[in-house]
Amino acid sequence: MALQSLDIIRRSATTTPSPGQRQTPEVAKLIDISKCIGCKACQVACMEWNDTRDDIGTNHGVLDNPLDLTENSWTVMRYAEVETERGLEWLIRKDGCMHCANPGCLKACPAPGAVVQYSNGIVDFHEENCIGCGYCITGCPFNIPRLSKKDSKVYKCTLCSDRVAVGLEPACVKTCPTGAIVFGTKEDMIRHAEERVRELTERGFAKAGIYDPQGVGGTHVIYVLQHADKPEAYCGLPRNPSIGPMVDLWKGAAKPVATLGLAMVAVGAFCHYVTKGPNEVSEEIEKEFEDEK
Amino acid sequence: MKNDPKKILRYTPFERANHWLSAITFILLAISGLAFFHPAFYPLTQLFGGGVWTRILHPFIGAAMAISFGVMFFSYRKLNVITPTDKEWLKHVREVVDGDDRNMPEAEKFNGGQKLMFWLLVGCMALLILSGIVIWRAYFAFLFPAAVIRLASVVHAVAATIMIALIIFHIYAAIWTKESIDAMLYGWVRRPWAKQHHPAWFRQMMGGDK
Amino acid sequence: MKVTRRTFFKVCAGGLGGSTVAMLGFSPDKALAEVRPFKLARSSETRNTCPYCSVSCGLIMHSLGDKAKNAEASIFHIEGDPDHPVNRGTLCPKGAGLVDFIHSPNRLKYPEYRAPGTKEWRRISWDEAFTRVARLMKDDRDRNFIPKNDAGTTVNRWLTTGFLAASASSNESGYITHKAIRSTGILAFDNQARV
Amino acid sequence: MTNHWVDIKNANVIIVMGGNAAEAHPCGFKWVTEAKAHNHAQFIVVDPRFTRSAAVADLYAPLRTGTDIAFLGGVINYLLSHDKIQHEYVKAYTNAPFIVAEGYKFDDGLFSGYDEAGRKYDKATWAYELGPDGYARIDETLQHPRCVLQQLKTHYARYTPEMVSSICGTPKDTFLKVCEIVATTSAPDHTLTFMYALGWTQHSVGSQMIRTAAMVQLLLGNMGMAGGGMNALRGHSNIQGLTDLGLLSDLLPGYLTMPREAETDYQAYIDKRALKPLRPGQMSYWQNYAKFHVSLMKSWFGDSATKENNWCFDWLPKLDKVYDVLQVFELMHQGKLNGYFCQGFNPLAAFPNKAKIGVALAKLKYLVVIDPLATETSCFWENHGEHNDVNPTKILTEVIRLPSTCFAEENGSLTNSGRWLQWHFKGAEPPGEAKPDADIIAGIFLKLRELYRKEGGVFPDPILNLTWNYKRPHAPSAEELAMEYSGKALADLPDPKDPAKTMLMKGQQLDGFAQLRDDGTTACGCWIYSGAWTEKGNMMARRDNSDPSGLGNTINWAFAWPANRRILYNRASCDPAGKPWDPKRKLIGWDGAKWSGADIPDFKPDVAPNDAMNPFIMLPEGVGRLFALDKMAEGPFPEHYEPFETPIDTNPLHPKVISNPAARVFKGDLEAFGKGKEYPYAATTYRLTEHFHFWTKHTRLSSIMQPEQFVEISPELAREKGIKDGDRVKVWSSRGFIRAVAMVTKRIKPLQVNGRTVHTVGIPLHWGFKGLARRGYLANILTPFVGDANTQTPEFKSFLVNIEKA
Repeated sequence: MALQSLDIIRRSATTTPSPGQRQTPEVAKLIDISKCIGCKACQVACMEWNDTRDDIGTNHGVLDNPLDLTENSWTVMRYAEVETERGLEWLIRKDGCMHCANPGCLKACPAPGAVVQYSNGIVDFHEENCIGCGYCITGCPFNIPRLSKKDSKVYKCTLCSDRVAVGLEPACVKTCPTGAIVFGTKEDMIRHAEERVRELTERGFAKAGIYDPQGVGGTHVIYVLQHADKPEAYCGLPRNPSIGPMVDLWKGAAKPVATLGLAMVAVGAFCHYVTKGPNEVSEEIEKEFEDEK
Repeated sequence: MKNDPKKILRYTPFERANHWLSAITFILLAISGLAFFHPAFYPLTQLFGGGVWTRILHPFIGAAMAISFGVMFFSYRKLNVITPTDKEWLKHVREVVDGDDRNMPEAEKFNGGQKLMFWLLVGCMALLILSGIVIWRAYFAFLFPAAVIRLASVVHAVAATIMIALIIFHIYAAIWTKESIDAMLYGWVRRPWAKQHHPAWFRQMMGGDK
Repeated sequence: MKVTRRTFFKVCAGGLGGSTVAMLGFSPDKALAEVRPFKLARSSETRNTCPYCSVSCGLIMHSLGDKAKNAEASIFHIEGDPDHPVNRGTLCPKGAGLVDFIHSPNRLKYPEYRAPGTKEWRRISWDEAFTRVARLMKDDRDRNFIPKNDAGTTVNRWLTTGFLAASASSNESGYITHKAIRSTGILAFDNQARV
Repeated sequence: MTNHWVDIKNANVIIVMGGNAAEAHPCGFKWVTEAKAHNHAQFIVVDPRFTRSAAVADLYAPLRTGTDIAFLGGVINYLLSHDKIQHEYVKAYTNAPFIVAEGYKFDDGLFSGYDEAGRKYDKATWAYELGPDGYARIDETLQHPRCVLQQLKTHYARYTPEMVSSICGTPKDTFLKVCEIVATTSAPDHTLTFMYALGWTQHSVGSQMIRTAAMVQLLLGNMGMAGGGMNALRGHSNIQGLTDLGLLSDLLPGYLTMPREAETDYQAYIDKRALKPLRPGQMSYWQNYAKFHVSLMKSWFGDSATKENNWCFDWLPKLDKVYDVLQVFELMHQGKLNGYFCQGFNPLAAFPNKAKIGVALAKLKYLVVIDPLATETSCFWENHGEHNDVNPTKILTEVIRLPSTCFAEENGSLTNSGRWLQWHFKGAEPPGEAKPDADIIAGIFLKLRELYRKEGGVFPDPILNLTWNYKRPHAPSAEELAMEYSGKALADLPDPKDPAKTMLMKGQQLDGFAQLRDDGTTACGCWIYSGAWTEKGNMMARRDNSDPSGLGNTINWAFAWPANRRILYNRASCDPAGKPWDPKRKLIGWDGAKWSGADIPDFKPDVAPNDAMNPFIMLPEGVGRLFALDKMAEGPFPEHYEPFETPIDTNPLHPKVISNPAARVFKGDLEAFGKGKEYPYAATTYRLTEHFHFWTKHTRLSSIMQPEQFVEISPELAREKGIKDGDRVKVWSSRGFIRAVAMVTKRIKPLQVNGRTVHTVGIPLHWGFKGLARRGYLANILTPFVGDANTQTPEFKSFLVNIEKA
């Protein structure tokens, strides 16, 4: 068994612990929106590396293309023209899987091993185990996984787990012309991000900050935002993302409670039968009709 | 199969066939649904040819059950109107559970418990159909926002759990009440059975106030 | 057939048993997931330069086969050369998609000929192509070459044929093009410097 | 680029103007983000559109397309009137103290010597006043009323902030903010760099726009400095190389120039170019012209080139005029051309006024297209409905299409914008029967030579005697060709310091152009590339990226021309005494015996500081020219002229002279220029980062990223015209129309110009009737057939259109 399988710390729909003895450094991809020129090199590099090709679409009156994430576009640039106190600002966000520490997709997935989390923090889909139910889409607070029309399996950014496993950075990180995307240990990335926030503050972005939402336990894709007080301005980046009460209930408490409940109904019935015996036609009535014979 | 001329017809062949269609589809749905619901049940997907087939089949089986259950609903909905007698019956349900039905109000074709069960199942079924459509990824889920899908997922799980519990109860009641299963299997019941469990109906079938 | 209560129970028990067995793990389980194999593990690497803009980013091209005699190389992946001082491994959206340029369905594969007034291309051989082009050139040059202008000054120019040179081809191609074209006396000679 | 890509990181202020580096050169643009992050650089973008570059700028200043001279002239005025110039530099290293000849004047939009009928100038008065010694006269006090600095002050005094704002539409306070930031770099240890591209070149006054910025740089003392310079971001990967190699009507390799037909005498041809110094002690490097020229002719014609036949001077065709592409297509349109070759070029899409280009091509007898891709030009005769509505049966052009290899399938070198020649290697076989360009040229040439040999013909000498001693004549290798242009000794060369010793033996590769001779003992195909392949091997393939100075010069990486020099004019990075203006960014220094340092000195290595020799060694006066003498077509100082199609139909500076008076306009094209009344909107064409010209629409990945043609308009114009985001619109000029999707964006702002509102329509140009992306209209359907007066680069950036919902 390849070593990486030992790095799996969490596995969807699995009740027993995953092998977790081997520890690898926790990694993170940092997207510094203040350096991003929206060139889409990351989109191309992603498709090129992963050997996917989206459809050649149409123009919708915006630069965004493909317009949304798809099973073939695991990352897309989203462009927002926002008027701020500094005048017009063009906030361009690279959207894609955030690799949550507490991933909603993994929680929601009913297929054992279709969603896994490695000890380095990467949340990966294993399509051979995927059954195509789309529960991960329901579970994701960032609306990331996409169901393929071709094979009915879900796809999303793998943070190039295959590259990271051999010591390379993800394809989007490597290609990024301006260094808006950088990669390293999460610790280093937080430090790098803090430096960037300091520099942005000096340049007059008083509310610059890091986006590493704690509602999902932190993420392994983090943003530096010029306006961290307004994440929604970045094409609807959620302010406080979390798995949410519904998914928590559905994939949390409901499971044991319901299972137990059903077991109790069954057991209760069994006990009733044992204690009370069958409900048969009374002798009295039987006799009544015997007379008729 | 009417092997005894004195027996009473409780369920027509069509009713029986439809009931068992519902029953079978329900069992398949429960097994496959549970497989998605809790990892402990996931191996049940093997009965359907694996996870992917289970995922594909479940909603279609659901659609089949919805039709069959719908037929039942329309056939039985009038018979299941809850009357004051039924309410009285339900007030005394503890005695029934204890195995003492001597002081119970007279049950019609369906007793108060069965009628309550009927409406609970109808409610669950309605919720399951509606929420099932919302979360049917292949055809409909893309029409709904994530929040609705999340709610529907919970509704589906809760309604399914309740329904499974009700059906366990229903099956148990059938096992516990001897000869009930025969009624649904063969359609005919013995007169003593009818008089014992559904006196009002029995009288009606006998053509008067016997 | 009369199904007794007993047989009914048997069927139920059988079903339950079967599913229990499945649940106990007799069903074929999947191997524990692991990452996708690294696709460049043994590819052949060739150093190149991006042909698009004048940043001239360093590239590493990965091709099939290990350059053995019996293998035909085909480039399947291109990424930036991390040692290159300018691009340091990065590539822009055009450069990152170069592999699709190499394999574009619109790449020309054979010399083609379109006769005057016709609607289609006809495949021809290189020899036919060179012969025809040289013939057209010579006929035009011989007819229209200007050895002396009206004032009697030697000008040795050929104005009725022109040449537009590539600007993404190598210096070596450019050099030999210049050398060959000037020797014919062509003056209508230009490249993409302006546009 | 006078500097190079990595050097941008050393700048304190970066201005992207007349270009959109983030979008067009993203990987080079990384050095802007590096300068911001690690050098606290201020980054300014001046552009009609809020571009992807502007998205990361500290300051964005909008301006109307085609008004850059007004803007930069205003900057010059600001610097002079606020005394924000680098005084010592201006005095020592520019021609500011030089006295301009009497008779030079500028009046109401015209310089002295204008010939209205010929649309050109007699430039006799655009000169220095010469002393009796033949040297130019200077006034060290800079007070002489005719000295360049005083003339400069007078000329640009008209460019007040109010005037700038009125012409350009730039808000006055934004303009002044730009000036303030620019002015900070007049400090000797602060530099500004300009990054520009086709946004400056593609105007009828494009060259002068660039000159204006260069003058700003001279005034600020930023030329020759690390983190300074004038940085032209070239287009194609090897357009720098092709330009260096002189593949232009009037050039020979290495910026040698073709003889005009009036130049019948070889020696006169040489003397005119071997410029004598205009000030005492100057190097005036072009004095070596004959060495470069003779070595070139030896390289091309070998033993046939002899002193006796003036090194085959007569074999070079003589120009009666410049045959730039506009001229050639004009002639083609008149039916005066029979044959045309397009090698890796798509003129149907790339030259202005597609309709005219298409008609011109149809008048050819034969067209040969050499390309890796199925271009529109090769298919100009195909009917593609609304996108190319022609009748093939009526087009009698014979078309031969020859498949060439692409970069991945050949060895060779490309010269980047920073003048680096970098070698690349073949990684795979070409598809089908495609051949490298060199093989195709060889195939055609050898067949032509064979015909001349067999049949004889008109003036076959240069064809028959062209050197062609390649090991495989039908497939000359890139290595052989590189060695040829780098140059070799044709005889044993004695060492100039000690003639008893041999510097190079016959047949050895030259070390550099310093070894070239005018006696026929050296051959070199491109003197500025000399040293690219020496006896040590292929210098272009060097891979040592070490950077000991930290300035990013990596002088052991590949080869940079000239002489592996990374920053041109680097002598100017030191003061006259030889001390670097900024010790932290020391490029070179005088060590007591010679110049040396982190770069190859752009100077005579053994001339001491404080000697008379000045840093701009290619020029006869040795200093940078604020006053351009007779080198520019439309005047020695840049003046704002409106685009030929101007939305305001006037020139606020001089209403009588609206557009470039010296630009060449063909009959028929002048009449076709649109007027503001019919075509009220300023339009500009440009590239997007997702695509490369008309090339990447054949590439699936690029086509996915930006699949369909669109035009950009402001919400205000959209409202006026009832256009919604995503609607289809029709855009038309006096030459034709296109249909595209409307992108309504706040990034294009209406501007207040000369008391009225001017709207801009932005037209990206990447689509056509061939390729994988959605079919579209070639954007050059709209553009005017007129070019810059000096370079004839078409005015793609400023013209007029109208727009409506389709």
